[in-house]
Amino acid sequence: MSSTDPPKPPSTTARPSSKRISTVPTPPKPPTSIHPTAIIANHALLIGTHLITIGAHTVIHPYARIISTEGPVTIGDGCVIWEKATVGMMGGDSSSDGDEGVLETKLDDNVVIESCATVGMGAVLGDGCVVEGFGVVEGGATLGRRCQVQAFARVKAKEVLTEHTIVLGDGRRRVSKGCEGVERGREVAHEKMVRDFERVVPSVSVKWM
Amino acid sequence: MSQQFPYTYYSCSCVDTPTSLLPLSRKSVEARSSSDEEETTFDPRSSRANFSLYPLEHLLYCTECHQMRCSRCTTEEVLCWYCPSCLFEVPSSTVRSEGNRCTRSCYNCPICTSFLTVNLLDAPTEAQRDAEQPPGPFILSCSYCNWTSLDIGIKFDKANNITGQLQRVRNGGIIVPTPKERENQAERLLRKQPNHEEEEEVKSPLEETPAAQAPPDADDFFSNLNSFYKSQLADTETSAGPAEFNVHSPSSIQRLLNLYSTGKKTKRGKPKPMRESLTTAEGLQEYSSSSEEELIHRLATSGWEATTSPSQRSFQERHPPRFTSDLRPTATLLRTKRSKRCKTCRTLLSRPEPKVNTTRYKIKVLALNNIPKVSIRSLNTTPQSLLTDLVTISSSMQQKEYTTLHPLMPYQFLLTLTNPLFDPIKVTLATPTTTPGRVQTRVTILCPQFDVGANTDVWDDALNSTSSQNNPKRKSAAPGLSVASPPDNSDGKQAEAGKIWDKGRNWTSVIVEVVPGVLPGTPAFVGEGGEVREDEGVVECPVFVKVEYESEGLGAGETPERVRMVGEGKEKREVAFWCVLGVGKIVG
Amino acid sequence: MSSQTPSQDLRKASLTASRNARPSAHTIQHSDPTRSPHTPLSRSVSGLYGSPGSSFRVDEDNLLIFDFGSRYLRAGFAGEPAPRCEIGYGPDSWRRVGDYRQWDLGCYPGGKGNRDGEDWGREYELWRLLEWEGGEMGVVEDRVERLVRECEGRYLLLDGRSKRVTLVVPSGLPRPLLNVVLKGLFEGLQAATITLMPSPVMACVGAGLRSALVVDVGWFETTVTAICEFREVECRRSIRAGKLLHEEFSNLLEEELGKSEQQIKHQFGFEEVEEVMTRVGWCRPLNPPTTEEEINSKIINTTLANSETYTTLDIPFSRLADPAETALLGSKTPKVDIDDHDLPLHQLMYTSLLHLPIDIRRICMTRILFTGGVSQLPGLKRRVYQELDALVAEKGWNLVKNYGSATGKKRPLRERSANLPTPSTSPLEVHAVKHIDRDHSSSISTKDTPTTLSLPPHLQPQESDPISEKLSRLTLSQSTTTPSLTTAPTKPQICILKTLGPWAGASLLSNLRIRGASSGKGGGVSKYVFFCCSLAVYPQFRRG
Amino acid sequence: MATRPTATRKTAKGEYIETDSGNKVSRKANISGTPNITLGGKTVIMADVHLRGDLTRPKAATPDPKGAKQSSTSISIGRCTVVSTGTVIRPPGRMSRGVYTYYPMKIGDNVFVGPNCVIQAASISSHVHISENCVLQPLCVIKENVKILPHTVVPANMVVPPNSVVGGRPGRIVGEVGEGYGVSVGAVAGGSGEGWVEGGDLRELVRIIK
Repeated sequence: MSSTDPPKPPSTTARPSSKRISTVPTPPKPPTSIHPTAIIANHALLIGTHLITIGAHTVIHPYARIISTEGPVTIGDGCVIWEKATVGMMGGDSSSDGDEGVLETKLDDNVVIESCATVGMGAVLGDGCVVEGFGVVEGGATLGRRCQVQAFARVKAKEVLTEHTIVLGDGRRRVSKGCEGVERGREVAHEKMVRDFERVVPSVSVKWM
Repeated sequence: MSQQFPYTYYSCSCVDTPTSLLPLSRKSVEARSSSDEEETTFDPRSSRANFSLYPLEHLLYCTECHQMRCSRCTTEEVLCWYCPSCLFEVPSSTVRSEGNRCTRSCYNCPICTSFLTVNLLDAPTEAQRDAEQPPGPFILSCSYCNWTSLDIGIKFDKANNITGQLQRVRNGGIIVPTPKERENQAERLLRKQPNHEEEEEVKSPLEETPAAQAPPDADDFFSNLNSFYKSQLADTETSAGPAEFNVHSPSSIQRLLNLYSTGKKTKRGKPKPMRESLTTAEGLQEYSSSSEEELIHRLATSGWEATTSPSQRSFQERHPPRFTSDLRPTATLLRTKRSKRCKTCRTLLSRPEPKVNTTRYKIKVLALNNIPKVSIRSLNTTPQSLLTDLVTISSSMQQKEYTTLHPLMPYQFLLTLTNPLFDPIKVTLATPTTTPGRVQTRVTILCPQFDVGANTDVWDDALNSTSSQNNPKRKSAAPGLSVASPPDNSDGKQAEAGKIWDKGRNWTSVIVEVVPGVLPGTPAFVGEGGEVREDEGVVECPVFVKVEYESEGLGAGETPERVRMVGEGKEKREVAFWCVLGVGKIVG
Repeated sequence: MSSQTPSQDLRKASLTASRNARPSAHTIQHSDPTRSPHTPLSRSVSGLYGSPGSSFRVDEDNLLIFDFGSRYLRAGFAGEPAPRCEIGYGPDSWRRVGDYRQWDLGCYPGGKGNRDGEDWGREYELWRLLEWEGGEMGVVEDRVERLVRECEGRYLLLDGRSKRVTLVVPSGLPRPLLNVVLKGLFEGLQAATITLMPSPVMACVGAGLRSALVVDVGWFETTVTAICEFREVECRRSIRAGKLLHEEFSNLLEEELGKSEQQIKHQFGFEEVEEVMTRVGWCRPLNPPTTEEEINSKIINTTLANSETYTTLDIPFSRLADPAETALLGSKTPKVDIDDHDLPLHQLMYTSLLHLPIDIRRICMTRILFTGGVSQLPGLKRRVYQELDALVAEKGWNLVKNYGSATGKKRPLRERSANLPTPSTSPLEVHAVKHIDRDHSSSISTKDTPTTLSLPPHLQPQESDPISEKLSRLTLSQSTTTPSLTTAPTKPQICILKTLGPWAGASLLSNLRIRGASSGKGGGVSKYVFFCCSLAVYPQFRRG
Repeated sequence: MATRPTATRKTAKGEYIETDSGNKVSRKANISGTPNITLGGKTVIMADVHLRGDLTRPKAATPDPKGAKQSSTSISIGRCTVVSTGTVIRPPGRMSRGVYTYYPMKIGDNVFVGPNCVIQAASISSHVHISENCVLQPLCVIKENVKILPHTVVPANMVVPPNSVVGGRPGRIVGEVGEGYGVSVGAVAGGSGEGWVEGGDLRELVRIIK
């Protein structure tokens, strides 16, 4: 179809895989430090060898995948990682891995990774970033605070976006002036949503500790 | 991929009836190959073909002319106007004056064209939240690209009637007079000085009007000019002020004649010609290089990001701006529901119900129900494989039997004609041995002549559709499910010339053999987004379909029994059309 | 009489066109003679879009204005300041119904393009001039038909009332093309009448003038038309226009891409080039002051937006002014290489002014109008103005370019030539020269001053223009508003005025019901009303 | 009548579990909050489809009558609707009156949802065809007879009127479906193997899914 298709997590391409993941988590548990208030839903998947840090009130939804095989993954407070999203996706761009040995994938506070979005390993997302569905942040990219990667948009490896940058679907960038009123409203909504997950999403975080 | 293979396009018959004012050149004659002269083949690549080819569901059928009708050979009448986003119906009286746009709070983002929502500027406090009418200020904001009306310095005090409020403010929050006020003001100015001797008066009213604060824009000049011309027409009127100026007095018409017919008359034989406009109040604007200088300066300092893209400019309502700070939110364009008539005989072909929310039609005569449906698919696809193509994403694997045709290798496709009519039809297919164009694909229809059974009436279908799989009739009812599946292919069923492949109650399928031609040049240029080249990789076979059947004058809608009973008094009908089968893409 | 030929020709066309017009049109036709002079008194509402005109538009008809450019179609209602839609002829207008490929991923705007190829930007043009000989007429026909339908269905949303169309056409539009357009309007829109208006004259009206020198910097060519009393006196063309500029810009981008350290493989599409051109293209003044140095040093980083290859390209701002230099002003090409068909804008204007009769020249000098998309290029007007000034200062209005060996006897020659009937030197340009001396002493060579002094007194303007006299007399009183016209009638000066453009001009006119002026012409269902454009339209009917 | 995929009689070991009302739910579908999901019957939920029925509006929400009635259901899907593989269907949420609320999503009859879509629409009416890889952002509303082209992003809060074709990123109305949209020839399976057409009656499609 086209090269802009985000690399799909195997669970979407091959049917059985997701089943297997859900029942027998064969891959070894990675070392984790998970905040007690964090929610890791059932069927959420953490794999890799490096440390995975998950902050307070962060929610990992079912079938979301956090991969730390090539480097540690740090997720701040109040982040939301929706189903079928992938954080710490390997490969993607050759330049992103190899040259400097261990690169850390870092999500700051209140980052939202929507369904089917992918964050490459070694990417750094600032406070309040949003990656919409099928959005791709390739490895090693750096996003300032409140950046937004729209659906099907792609941030190339090693790219650096200043804060409030929005990557539109057609690839264009736009730096929004950022209206604090709207943003505050968004923050409030985000916070409420995160809190609300305690009601609806049962956590199995103990399983990973 | 632009289209899903395989696809069928129908060439509307309206290309056969040239209504052109000018003699057609050879080339276009080639393109508009008519159904009567079979020797000229339809060329799907010809530049005109794109304008006469339609998917079947876009075609209507005129039961009077017994022709399919496309959007070109139908006339449309608007039944109702409505806003696509708030789905409000707009009365026809106000449609035009409101600029064919929604006057409620439906606005689109000037940056990304997505839908704008009205938000509170500040997040509401606990107290405000429960209040029914939260206090402003409000802004328009785009959820997709985060554009807000603050970017152009506009806030609203009320959450409703955004249009009214927008009308009053220019970007940056400058209050401007409405066009009406502008007009009145301009007229007042001109009325002040019927003959233009004392000009100093003109300035004074300009000051007091709010427009003075804002630099006049094109609209101001237009209205000034307009009222100037009006006043001129009035002045030519003997001793009639602009107040009681009437166009339909013969003398004024006479004057107009003198003014705008050949200049000789203008020179003599009337008091004075309409003079030129002199002042800004009369719409005269002279160029000042300073404006351009500061424009260039702004361009250099603010840079690329501050300028508008062509698409953004074209999306604006009027006066496309150069800088993003001058963009305006765009009111949503209205849409219409239209009824369609045959252009030649004025028969009503489709008439939707005028209500916005219903999708029902009062009248709808589809080509779908009156001409046989021509469908093609690769012989080695089964419904299951079609299904997996449909419902699973493995983009590389998807539709591989269509998208990876190798040059000079024979492929077999199953061409099926389904008969929507209630009379059996006799079909004759014709196709050029090689497709026109640079890529010469050989096409052979193994059985070009065959019959297709009549469509039975609704009750049979109902029975069929509810019947379970092991119903013996199913084999014929839905061949795709059983017949063409690999087991049947394997049990020695070979495609042979002159024989149909399979037939059911109202459908017959034959084999089409396609030998894709060789692509010119390097294989590289197939995938390369260019339209022409892309289409060159696509194999499209033009097929001429001639359908003959006997039916009553009443046309379709007769059960077969009836037709048989009547026996005589049946009339012979013939429908013929070109269609284009997109069977796949050649790989270099 | 010349104006007969077009009307008859068109009537023939109209009859053929009207054959398949709907019956209701006939009824309109019958009621027409009675209706056209007088008007019912119902006033249509004037709302947000109702401009002042809408209170004047009192009949029940849809008064539509169509302006077919070679790149854009402008359409809207009479009496409105701007067209309702300005549709560009992108590749989308070539597609089949139900072909939505442009909306899928991996389809980039104008992604195709071998720029050296003949078809560079082919699909963005409605027609190639002189193409109507090449037999591609059918395609143009189809596209026009589709365009009209699209703009009616998306923007105009017309109701059942009868439609009267005013069609703004360039004077030189070949007749086959005109026929196609008329057919498209008659059949696609079921128009009752179509009025033809020549675009330069409309530009004049749009500026509130009766005479002007209209410079239309379009896509294919730049036309300079001298209008006097709403009639085209003279028209000259040059291929230095948008297309050339576009090519220059694509060359520029290619070079810059090659320079950029980041090695990007990128094929510039037509739309990308166009975007750069329209966004950041500009034109530098004749002799740039030092203040602009800091501007020139600025870097503009343009975005090559493809969802596949998103890259930014850094171009110094000064570079972005070069294409205009080469394409429009021809400052890079030596004078000897400049041919008659590719005169730089200022020279084109100069020559057409030069060849005008004195009186008309004098009128036109003070009323220069710029229209056409490329004239929006920032700084172009200023530059052309300066160049023209310089030219006049240097050459004066002498038809003789070079006296060759007779240079020594230049003055006597001049004086003698002044006595000749042919307009060689007149006080006009002399005073113009003086005037220029006043403010542009930098750009003027002083060798002309003696000639100005030695002007024989008997060379006073034979015929003085009442209008310019009147208007200058009037404007003397309020010199603040229009300083350009404050010069006494004997001292005209090159002066650029703004116009609202041909479309708005036509909108003004037909809104004021001047459309009905000579509705006697042309029979049949459809009438063509010529608005004093006999001269304008006449040539195109000689062809084909 | 709405039945829940849990109340199923085990058929022969196939990929799909067929309910009494003819719903076919893949064993490999990932469904959470099953009690809050209703399927209209003859509806197909394919493998690897994510139904987030667990995202319900808070019980403590302001007890307006409609809310009280609806509050148990979070996703309701009509008859003969096909949800293809890898699609995520999640009720949209937003702030209302200071509480973060999930709005129950309603999907009509004969809706085809292509593979790998992310659906957060407020409501999707009947006879809608959603092609592959579409993103329907929160609280958009899709009316009848709409076709959504592949890789379309329908922006939040957008209302798509009936009979329109939507495409682009962000999505906009790019055309109208033909009058014949959703009309299948002679109402019986033609030779092409699918007796169904886009936006039409999906019974044929549902039948051949096994």
